[in-house]
Amino acid sequence: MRRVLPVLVVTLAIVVIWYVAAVWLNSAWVIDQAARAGREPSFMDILRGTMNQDRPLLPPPHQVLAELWELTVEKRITSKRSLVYHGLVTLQATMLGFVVGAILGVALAIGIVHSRTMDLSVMPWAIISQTVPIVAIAPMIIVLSNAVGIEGRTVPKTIISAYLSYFPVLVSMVKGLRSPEREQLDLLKTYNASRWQTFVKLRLPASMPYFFASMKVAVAASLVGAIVGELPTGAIEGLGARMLIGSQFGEPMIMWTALFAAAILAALLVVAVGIVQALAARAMGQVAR
Amino acid sequence: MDADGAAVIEARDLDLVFETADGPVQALKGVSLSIGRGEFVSFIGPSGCGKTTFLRVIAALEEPTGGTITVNGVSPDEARRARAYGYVFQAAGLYPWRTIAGNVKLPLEIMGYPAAEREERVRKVLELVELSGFGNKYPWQLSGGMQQRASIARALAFDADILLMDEPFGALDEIVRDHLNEQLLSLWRRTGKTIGFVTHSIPEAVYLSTKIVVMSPRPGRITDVIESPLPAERPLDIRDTPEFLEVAHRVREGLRAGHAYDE
Amino acid sequence: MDADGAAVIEARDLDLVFETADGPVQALKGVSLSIGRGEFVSFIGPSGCGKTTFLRVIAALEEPTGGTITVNGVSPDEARRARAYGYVFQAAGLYPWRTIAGNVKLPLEIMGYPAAEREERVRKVLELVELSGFGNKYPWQLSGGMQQRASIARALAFDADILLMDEPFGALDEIVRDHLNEQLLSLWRRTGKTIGFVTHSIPEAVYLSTKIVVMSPRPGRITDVIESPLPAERPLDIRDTPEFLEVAHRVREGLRAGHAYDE
Amino acid sequence: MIWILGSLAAWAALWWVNTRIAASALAERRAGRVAAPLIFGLAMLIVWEGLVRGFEVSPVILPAPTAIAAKFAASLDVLWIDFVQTFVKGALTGWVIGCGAAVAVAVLIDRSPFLKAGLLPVGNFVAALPIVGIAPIMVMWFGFDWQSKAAVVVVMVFFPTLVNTVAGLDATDRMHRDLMKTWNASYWQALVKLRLPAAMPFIFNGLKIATTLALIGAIVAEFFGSPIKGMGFRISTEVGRLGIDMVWAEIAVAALAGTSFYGAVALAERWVTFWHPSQRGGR
Amino acid sequence: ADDLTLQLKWVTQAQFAGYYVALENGYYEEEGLNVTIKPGGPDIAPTQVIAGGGADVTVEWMPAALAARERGLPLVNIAQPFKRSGMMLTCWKDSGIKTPQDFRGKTLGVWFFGNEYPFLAWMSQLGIPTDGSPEGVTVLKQGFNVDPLLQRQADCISTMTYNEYWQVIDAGVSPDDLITFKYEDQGVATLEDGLYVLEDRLADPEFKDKLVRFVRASMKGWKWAEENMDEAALIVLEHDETGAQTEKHQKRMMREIAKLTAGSNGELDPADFERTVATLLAGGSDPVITRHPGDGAWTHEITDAALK
Ligand SMILES: Nc1ncnc2c1ncn2[C@@H]1O[C@H](COP(=O)(O)OP(=O)(O)OP(=O)(O)O)[C@@H](O)[C@H]1O
Ligand SMILES: Nc1ncnc2c1ncn2[C@@H]1O[C@H](COP(=O)(O)OP(=O)(O)OP(=O)(O)O)[C@@H](O)[C@H]1O
Ligand SMILES: Cc1ncc(C[n+]2csc(CCO)c2C)c(N)n1
Ligand SMILES: [Mg+2]
Ligand SMILES: [Mg+2]
Repeated sequence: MRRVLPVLVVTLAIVVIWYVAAVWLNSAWVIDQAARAGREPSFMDILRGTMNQDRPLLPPPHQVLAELWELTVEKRITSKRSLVYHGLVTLQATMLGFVVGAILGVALAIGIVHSRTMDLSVMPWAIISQTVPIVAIAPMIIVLSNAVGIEGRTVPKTIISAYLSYFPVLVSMVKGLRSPEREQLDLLKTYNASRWQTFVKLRLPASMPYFFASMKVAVAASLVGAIVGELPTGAIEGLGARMLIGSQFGEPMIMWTALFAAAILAALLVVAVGIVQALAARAMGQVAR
Repeated sequence: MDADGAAVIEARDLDLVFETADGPVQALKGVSLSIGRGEFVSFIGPSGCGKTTFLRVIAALEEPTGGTITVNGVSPDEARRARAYGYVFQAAGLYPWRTIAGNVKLPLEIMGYPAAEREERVRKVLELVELSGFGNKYPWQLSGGMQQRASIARALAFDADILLMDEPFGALDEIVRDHLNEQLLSLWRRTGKTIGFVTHSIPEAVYLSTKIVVMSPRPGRITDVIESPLPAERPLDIRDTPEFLEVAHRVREGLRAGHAYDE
Repeated sequence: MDADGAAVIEARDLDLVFETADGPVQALKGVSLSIGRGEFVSFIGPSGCGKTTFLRVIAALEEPTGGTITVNGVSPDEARRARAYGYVFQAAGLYPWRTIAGNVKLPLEIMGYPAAEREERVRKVLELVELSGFGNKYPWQLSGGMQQRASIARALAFDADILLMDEPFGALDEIVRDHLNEQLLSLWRRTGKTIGFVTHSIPEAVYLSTKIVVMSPRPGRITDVIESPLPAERPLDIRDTPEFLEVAHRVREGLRAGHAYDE
Repeated sequence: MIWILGSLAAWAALWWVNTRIAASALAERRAGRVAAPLIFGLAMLIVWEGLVRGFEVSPVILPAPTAIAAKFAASLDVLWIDFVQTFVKGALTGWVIGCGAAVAVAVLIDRSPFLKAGLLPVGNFVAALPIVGIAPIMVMWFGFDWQSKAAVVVVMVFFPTLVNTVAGLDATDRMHRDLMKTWNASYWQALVKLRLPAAMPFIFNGLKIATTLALIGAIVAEFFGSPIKGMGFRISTEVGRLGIDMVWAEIAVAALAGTSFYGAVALAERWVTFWHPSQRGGR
Repeated sequence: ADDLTLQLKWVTQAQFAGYYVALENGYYEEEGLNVTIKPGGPDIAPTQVIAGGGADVTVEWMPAALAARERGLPLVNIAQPFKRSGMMLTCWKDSGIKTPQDFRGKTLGVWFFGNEYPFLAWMSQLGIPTDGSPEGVTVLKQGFNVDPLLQRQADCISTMTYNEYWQVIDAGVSPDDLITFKYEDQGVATLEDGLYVLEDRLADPEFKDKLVRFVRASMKGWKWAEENMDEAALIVLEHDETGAQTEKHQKRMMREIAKLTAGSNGELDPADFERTVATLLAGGSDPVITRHPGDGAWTHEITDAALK
């Protein structure tokens, strides 16, 4: 209860702000409509008119929730409109991309920490890789994987998702793996510990706070990657496709529900990482302060 | 005394300069010293005179900027790779994510001791430093002195030829300290290890050592090397004998001189 | 001796139990102690007996699980908020992103001393601990003993009523230690501060204190409280007088008893 | 075939040069630190050129670096206009606002355990809204010009910076905190003198990750509506026109700008967190 | 059966009804073809897909195809099911726009991604600069939907007669509030939705034979769709994997599309080709294509054989 109450209060506050914003943003349309019909809308008209528009600038919470409920609970999972189905499609790509990205990020960080050559030459290019707008090359990735003979959307989506998520892991892990104090390193030096041993026994455990902070960012980035990867693939399945379809066909509610489904998914993933982090911290003897 | 004469550590004309943002700091200057196999050498000197630095040079943790040093006839780094050193750092430096037993076990894991022997050694050595019940605790759950004892245990858990100890007993009370002094002496006699030992306690230095090295600061130099006339067998009450007091006096004079030089 | 009698710290029946993963640890049990204004109280006892814990309770860093304690008639936390404490921790605990001078200056900034006075105090107190040239160095550029002196300087830089020092001189050589002992005594006489002082050195405890508290471990209890018969004015060679040796003897016996109890 | 083998050989040779640089004293000096990545990049370009020529890849799929360079040189004026629009106005503004807000919010919610318990989970939720979903909405709200791009960037950089800052504010040493307590430092004093400095390595982590996100965000947001300038606009338009060489010229600008931006933040980090073991050269 | 892949220019909708009808009614099968239809989307450049070997035939607009040809991707028009252009600008009436000359000083939404060529050609014919100056127009790169108009971020936006225009209407705007400018009526119409292949592949007689059968079946599909509009719309809906299209919208779209395909038997009219080229060449300072692409850009070989 003590943990739920604050969340409830904050959520409530946000909902209130949201309603106010919805009325404010959506009212323009109501007024415009009325003006074209030659009427002067009353405040109540505006209020009513903003609560359930087909194409709202900002749909009020109840509208999003109702739609979400309909698309998740009331639809069969196998339905093309079921958000659970689309969510699972996206989740699969996210998890694949996240795993690949995390492994790649950690592996590169290990390389960079252990090899001066890698440090000097790879790091700048890892940065550059992130400045390449992924959406620009996503179509190329698909065209190329097509040309190479890879059918299906999973591989390109995984690539894009991993591409976005490896970087936060890399940056944090380089820092984390370098965070042991001199004395801690020297101790292992006197044991003539191998690089591998130094890594496993010291650098890795010392990097854990950085690791988990980056995992939370990376899992969110993976999701974004999966969604971006769903755009140029014919926009058929996945939450990204839903957003696009909603945007394309002028159906904001599809877009908003997909957006929310994605955010809920992201929040769940971040929470999951948080739980793993808490478990790991307990296993490593750190208590929550 | 117990030394068989062969030089294990041979330093000649060592210089070490640290480059810092506001100019160089000369931590060691023209340090020459020869330590024979099985010797127990204490280093004593004012704070900041370079004792830690010298120990670090021996253990290949610091590269001297001048002079030469050999350990077992090879470079310190080669000796390090042959796992010649056990090192007790001035700060306990326990890994916070490992229990006390886990910390003591660490070098054993690294050096590939079999699992059963590891447990046995950890048990024994924790008993030696009187931490038997605390194997499952984490470092921050121990008092300062207990942490330091854990770090001593960690260095004693495996069999290194050369034991380098940087103020290991600084945070211990007299009784435990006396006890550990005796334990260390008997371990040294039993194993014939070569020991380099930094301390600020003159009686401790005299009681333990076959050779006492007095250093003075800025730049860190050796001002006196005293060969102890005391016998190998040393009961605690040897500390009241005139020989003992005489050596202690000489050390104190050397120390005072260093300070005078400083100020 | 110098105490004017009014109790500054009044502990009654303090208990403190740490809950750890493998069961509770009783760090303090039934500790009652009264410390008068201007007293210099030393705590001595085997490693792990609860000295640090008791000091932390006084400074409101730890909440006792039983008993009562007042400082200046109020709760330790209120006293803390009135900035009654200067605390020297067992480990130096310098902030790595500040120079030595910056570290010493830190409490002054926090307590809002004017800038000019800050500089002056930093200069003076660094001189006191013999670190004059090192104000611009960073902590990792100093030796262990120098770091500890810096942390002492930090606690002395501002005017706290109550000075709590946890083995402040543990990593210092005899000469500096003697020097700082004298300095501390004169500061205490001059300012009338109340001082709580943890040490493992019996002579140091006897030399400095008006009252010596002997503790014994598991569970941490007070086994003896010795009022020193020595005069307020104490030259260094008071340490050779029979009164001094007698007190030292009594402390040593108390300590030994604690250990016997333990093993 | 010759092109392919030749390029791979060139790669091997340049990698060897880099290994030598890394091993030599040069690695500690600026010259080495600049040369090594350049050589690495050169090697990559040579391999790219070789492979494109060797496999005769169509220029509308992947142009050769030389072709891109030629296009780059010929389009400097357009590239500059796009750079100002997207990087300076969109990315930079958004980065400053987003990171500033994230640090501020981290500090704010950190002060109140109640807010922390309430806002952090909700913040995760809000800030994890995917960019492609937000971009159309921001265009809807803030119009077609750079303001909507900056808004997307704000949302994108917020979360990484927040997470890292919160982690950093928790990363203080027990003794350091206790010291502050004994001095009865006020909340703000402890924050400014202890927790923020201690958090800096973490915050800079977030800031560095945010630099690249900011650029991606500003560019991608332009795909969802923009005036007829900007890097994202140019990229999306030229892809449709098969002007792939221009697309890569823009990507090159993005890479240059992004790397300089990242480098600037990394320099600031070196300067601010010089005391952290990872910056003390004590590898 | 012979495999063949068709890349569409946009998502599954009645705009491509003919191909879906041919697939559903088995016309391709009758010709011994196994056709895969790949829907397009906002990020998919059909020209790039075909260049990468992801498709054999693509549906593309002629301006984009000719521009690609000039950039070294030799696309050839093999058939032209669309006779007329469906592109137009849709404006708010209350913005005061009555003739194209009134665009000056206004904000116009335009599709880019290779679809901007007809607009640029038109503006340069009108002599209206597109740089945002007071006597010129401010151009926005319009996204995938009609929001810029509804939110009044633009005075006019690009719409297709069969699609976006109706999205505006569906949003509750009365046709009376709008004024539209069809490219067709302005004399700047360019050919839309033709079938294109890579030139070098035409050297292969086997491939050519496949194309002949493909075009024949496709045109059969188109003609069926024109006659059975509601059924055709339902077939399209059947193939819409997104489930986002509505029956009402697709049926309406089919009716509008039928107006555009009417009058084409699939054969490209060289006069239409020349008109398109002329429009594009007139692009003023920034012409879409710089020189006449020559007659290699189209061929009647396939349609001749298919429509025999
Ligand atoms: N945070 C903690 N959690 C659990 N146990 C603790 C904690 N802190 C201290 N202890 C335990 O409390 C006891 C007393 O510790 P304390 O630090 O007070 O000893 P000390 O007298 O200062 O010893 P030393 O002279 O070695 O510093 C020890 O047994 C220690 O293990
Ligand atoms: N990493 C470093 N960078 C710069 N100067 C250093 C560094 N390490 C040590 N020094 C300087 O070298 C000198 C010797 O330091 P060292 O740690 O060897 O002293 P010490 O004899 O061990 O002193 P203590 O008894 O206080 O531990 C000191 O003046 C110190 O400031
Ligand atoms: C990003 C993007 N925007 C517009 C079009 C133009 N377009 C080509 S076909 C078609 C069908 C009409 O619904 C439309 C709108 C495009 N291809 N890509
Ligand atoms: Mg030292
Ligand atoms: Mg203690």
